[in-house]
Amino acid sequence: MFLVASIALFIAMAMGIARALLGPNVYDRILAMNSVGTKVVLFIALYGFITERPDFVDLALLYALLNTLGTVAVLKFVERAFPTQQYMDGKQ
Amino acid sequence: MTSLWLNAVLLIFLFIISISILRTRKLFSAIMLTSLFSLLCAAVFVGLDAVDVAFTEAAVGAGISTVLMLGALALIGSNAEDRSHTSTHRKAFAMCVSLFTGAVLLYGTIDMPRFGDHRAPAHQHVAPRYINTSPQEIGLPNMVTSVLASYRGYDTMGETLVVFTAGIAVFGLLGNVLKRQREKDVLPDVGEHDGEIVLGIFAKLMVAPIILFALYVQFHGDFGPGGGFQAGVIFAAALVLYALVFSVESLMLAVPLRAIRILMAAGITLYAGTGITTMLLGGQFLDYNLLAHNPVHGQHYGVFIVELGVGISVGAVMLSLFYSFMNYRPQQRRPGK
Amino acid sequence: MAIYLGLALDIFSWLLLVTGGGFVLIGAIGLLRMPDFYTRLHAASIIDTLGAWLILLGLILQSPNWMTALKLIIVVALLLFASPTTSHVLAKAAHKAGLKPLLGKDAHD
Amino acid sequence: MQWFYSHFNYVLAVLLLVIGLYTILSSHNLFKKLLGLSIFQVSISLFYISVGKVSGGTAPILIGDSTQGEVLYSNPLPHVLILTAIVVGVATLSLGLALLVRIHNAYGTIEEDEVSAKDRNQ
Amino acid sequence: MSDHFIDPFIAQLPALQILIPLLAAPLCVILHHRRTAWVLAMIASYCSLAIALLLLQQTSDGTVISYAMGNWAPPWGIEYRIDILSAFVLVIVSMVSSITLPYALRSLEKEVYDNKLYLLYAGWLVVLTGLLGMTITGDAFNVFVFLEISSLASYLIIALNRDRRALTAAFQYLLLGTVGASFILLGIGLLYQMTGTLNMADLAQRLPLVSHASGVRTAFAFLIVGLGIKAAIFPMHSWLAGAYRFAPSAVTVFLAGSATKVSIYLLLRFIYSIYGSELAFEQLHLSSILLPLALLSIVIPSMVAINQKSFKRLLAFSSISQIGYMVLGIAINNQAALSATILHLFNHAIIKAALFMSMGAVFYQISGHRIKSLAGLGHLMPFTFAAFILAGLSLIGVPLTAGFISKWYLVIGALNAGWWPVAALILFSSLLAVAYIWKIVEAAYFKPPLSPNTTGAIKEAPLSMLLPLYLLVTANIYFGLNTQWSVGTASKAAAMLLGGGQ
Repeated sequence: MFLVASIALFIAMAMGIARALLGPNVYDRILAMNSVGTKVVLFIALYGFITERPDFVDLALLYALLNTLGTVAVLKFVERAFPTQQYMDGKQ
Repeated sequence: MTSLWLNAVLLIFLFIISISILRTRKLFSAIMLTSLFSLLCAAVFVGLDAVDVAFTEAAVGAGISTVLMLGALALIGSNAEDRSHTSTHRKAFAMCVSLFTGAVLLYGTIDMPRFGDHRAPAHQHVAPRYINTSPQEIGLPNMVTSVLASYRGYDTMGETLVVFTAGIAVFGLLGNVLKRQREKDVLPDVGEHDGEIVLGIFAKLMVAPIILFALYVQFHGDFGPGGGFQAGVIFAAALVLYALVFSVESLMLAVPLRAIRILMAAGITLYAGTGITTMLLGGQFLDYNLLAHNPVHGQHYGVFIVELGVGISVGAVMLSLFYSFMNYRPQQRRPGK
Repeated sequence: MAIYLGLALDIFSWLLLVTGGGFVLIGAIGLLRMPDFYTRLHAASIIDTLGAWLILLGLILQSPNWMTALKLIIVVALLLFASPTTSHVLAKAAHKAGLKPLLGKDAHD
Repeated sequence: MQWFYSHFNYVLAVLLLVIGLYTILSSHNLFKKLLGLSIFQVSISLFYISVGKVSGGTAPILIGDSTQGEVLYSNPLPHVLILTAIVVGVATLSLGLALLVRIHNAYGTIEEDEVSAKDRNQ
Repeated sequence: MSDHFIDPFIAQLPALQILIPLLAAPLCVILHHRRTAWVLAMIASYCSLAIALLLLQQTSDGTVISYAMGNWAPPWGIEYRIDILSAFVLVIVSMVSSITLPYALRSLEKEVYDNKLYLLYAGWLVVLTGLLGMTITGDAFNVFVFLEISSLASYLIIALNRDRRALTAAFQYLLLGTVGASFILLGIGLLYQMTGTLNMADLAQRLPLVSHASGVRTAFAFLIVGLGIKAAIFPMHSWLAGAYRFAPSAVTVFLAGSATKVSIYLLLRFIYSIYGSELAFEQLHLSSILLPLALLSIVIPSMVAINQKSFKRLLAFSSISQIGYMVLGIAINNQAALSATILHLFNHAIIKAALFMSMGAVFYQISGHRIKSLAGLGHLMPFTFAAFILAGLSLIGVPLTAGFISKWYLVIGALNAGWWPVAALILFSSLLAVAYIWKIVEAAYFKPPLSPNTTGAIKEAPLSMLLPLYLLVTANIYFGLNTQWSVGTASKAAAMLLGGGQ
């Protein structure tokens, strides 16, 4: 059952990565990155249960924290760096 | 078996992302992808039972490296692109060299024991002692911590020295932050900016729990995944979050650069000092057995102090890196040299 | 009695895991297929977060000890705070930078 | 084919190594070179960690107070080595970024060929 | 003092060798004062030199000192393993640092911003720690750690020069150096995979059992290439010219005298002590790879050196060609040639340090490194250029100088192996050395000064720079006349390596 959820997560991850690669603007990439990050958090929590070592949830906690921090850092950067209309970085 | 399949899928993700890092021109996007790359890489490490490594890779790759790369990108122009028009000549050369290297390495893996084989020589000779007797000898459940801080504690001292070197190097390269701070005597504008209320409250809420978590990682590293390095990074990350949302200056009031410089050196000194203490007690360098009457207790104390030293150094260096990148102001370009 | 309770707990948590996985999947499809950034943000933030909660809830019911359950609860709480904050800030940053949502006729293309 | 399945991790590590090395060698952009260097180093980490994996094993943290020999643990030594290597990697990256910023400040560009052109004209 | 005190102290010497410079570095940063930092660096460096000499004295009768870190017996813990070869290299490294530091005081004050000097000395100490650590250790992975320590710190001390080109030079060095170190890491990983150990002595015992495995061969290739990059062997040398040219003069002296030497030492270690000469030369045909590399390394950089416009770059290329001699000694692989390699580690350190020092003294006065601007300086800075000529003679290999001795052994080794064309090539390359040394001498003595009013201000270099320079020049002549110590040590070390002994 854990496995079913993991497979769902993996497919979701693949879609998130696709979005990160496609863009087309920086916000999409940030969103995709954040979303894949959440899925990695879930996967790690699940993986602990799959391998019967659920005490590694610490790791998921750390990921969740850093994922948030990373997103905030990126947003702060974007806010300062691309004030207007410069966010396009791919083919629309 | 299923975990191996999951692992293989993650590896293929990694491969795809690395190709697109190579092909992306916009540096900002490349950095995003690199961050994603480390995050997934950490997931791979979890799948390969390397929880401590995954911990570090997450803290380093998704945390500190991303912040530093963005900081550097902000200084060289956020819209910077990879404008290189590599000649086919050079591409061919690069392709030959890298493919040749890959081929040589692949040749080297031919005779390797199959992946995960427990009879592989790597698992037969030195490692069994770490697995079988370290819980008795060191008294810690986390074998990685035992090996890291005791059996190969000297390597870890080297690692701390590497971090320290990076700290002083960036300090030295990115200008004289210290002087400017004194000159400007800045008063921080701590008030929430327009519309930053949500983020501001979030940051204020989060900083203390993250620091708490850092302490947990520092002191629980003997039992679960974690340790000094990871704790130092997380500690720094909490403060970096605060500085990002509010201002670097307000953080610099709380943790001045002078303190950072001294802490950076203090951590490595604490590590080496532990070793010197054991030498003065008549033993070898870093022989923690002598720190208490009971050798196992001695090991406990030793690992504890040493990890603390690593934590202090790493936290201070990470903050100093952050300060250096945030405070660097390009100097006037002088003609010629 | 205890056996039945355990079984019920198991079934319930599996149910949570599967629905959670389903929601995550739907969110991801939305992230990939929606036409513009703001709609994608909807898909990714709201549905995803629900999916994440369900999965974590399912795991909490399966935890062998209190410590693990507590840590999982902290993760849930963290997501509770972090995910709306990031989506809010992301949307605001995009809006401030002048990224326009697709409206009217374009949206139906 | 059997070999490929049983060495899949190594093959992927080699592929990542090739991509990283290719990025370092082919790109003129110094930032891109650093990113290539990161990939290159990660591939080596992956290689080491794959060496340490024992199938059916679990993370090398003692489970409860179980007696020895019952549980199969993965090899902790490569993990320790790679912890050090990752730290070295981030130290190198930060130093490289600092140099990059200074180069940009001094030359106004981070394209290798433009930098050397400016040096030659000097 | 009683033995009660002395004996434990002697037993702790190996650890102190590393610890003193290691602890002095953070102390420099805490104290944050440039003169204090210099004093600390001096103290630490001379202490290391004293310890290294004591260790050499202990090992000169063939004893091997083993020091187990944390009292964990090898191969579980990390071990220091000091034999006559490593002690010799320890002496070389700490000696170069100790002689250069007094010279560095004035030179660096001119070339580096004042407020960065304390960081430079801290970096210098870290480089010293790293180089000593690589030499002293008996653990393969530990080599990588200390290699990275010394490399990171050397990127820093190179980039601290005011010249902006130092930045790009440091960046190139960083890229190549990291790739090289990563190759070494991969090689060590492959060795670990095949044997399950990281301890060098243990590896040496276990490798022959798996010598047929492809992983062992691949590991060898990666180790040789990685160390080749670090040692700047010919096709992998591109970082060296920039790094030596744009580093602050004193840093160039230090690095030229020590960093590449340690890489060559590691090459010797990995080839002879870990793989063993039988496996390396008979099964893996090392000679047929190293010989062409060495010959190209000797000839091509020498020719490139002749065409240089910058005297620092000229000397850098000369360094690459000298490294070729050391590799050639390994390729020939007999007692005389290997002694020549080990001897040349020492001799080249004192030769190149003296040459770079004299040119650094010139740079101190004229603030430029174009050969053209040397015109007429021979008369204005007579002592500096006299020293340059003497050291240059030693580089060429004129009899009665140190350089002659190593070349003599190398030629004997080549002839013993029956490779007389190689011997002829060594003689030919000496002519090339004459040509590029002459280029500087000609500019300094035979050209009129560029313009009288600019040269009027140029004086002889300060005494604190001349004294270390003359110390090295004297050493060049002394070790050309009295070869008992240097040749004795080198040939003992060579015999030990060829004997397959650890």
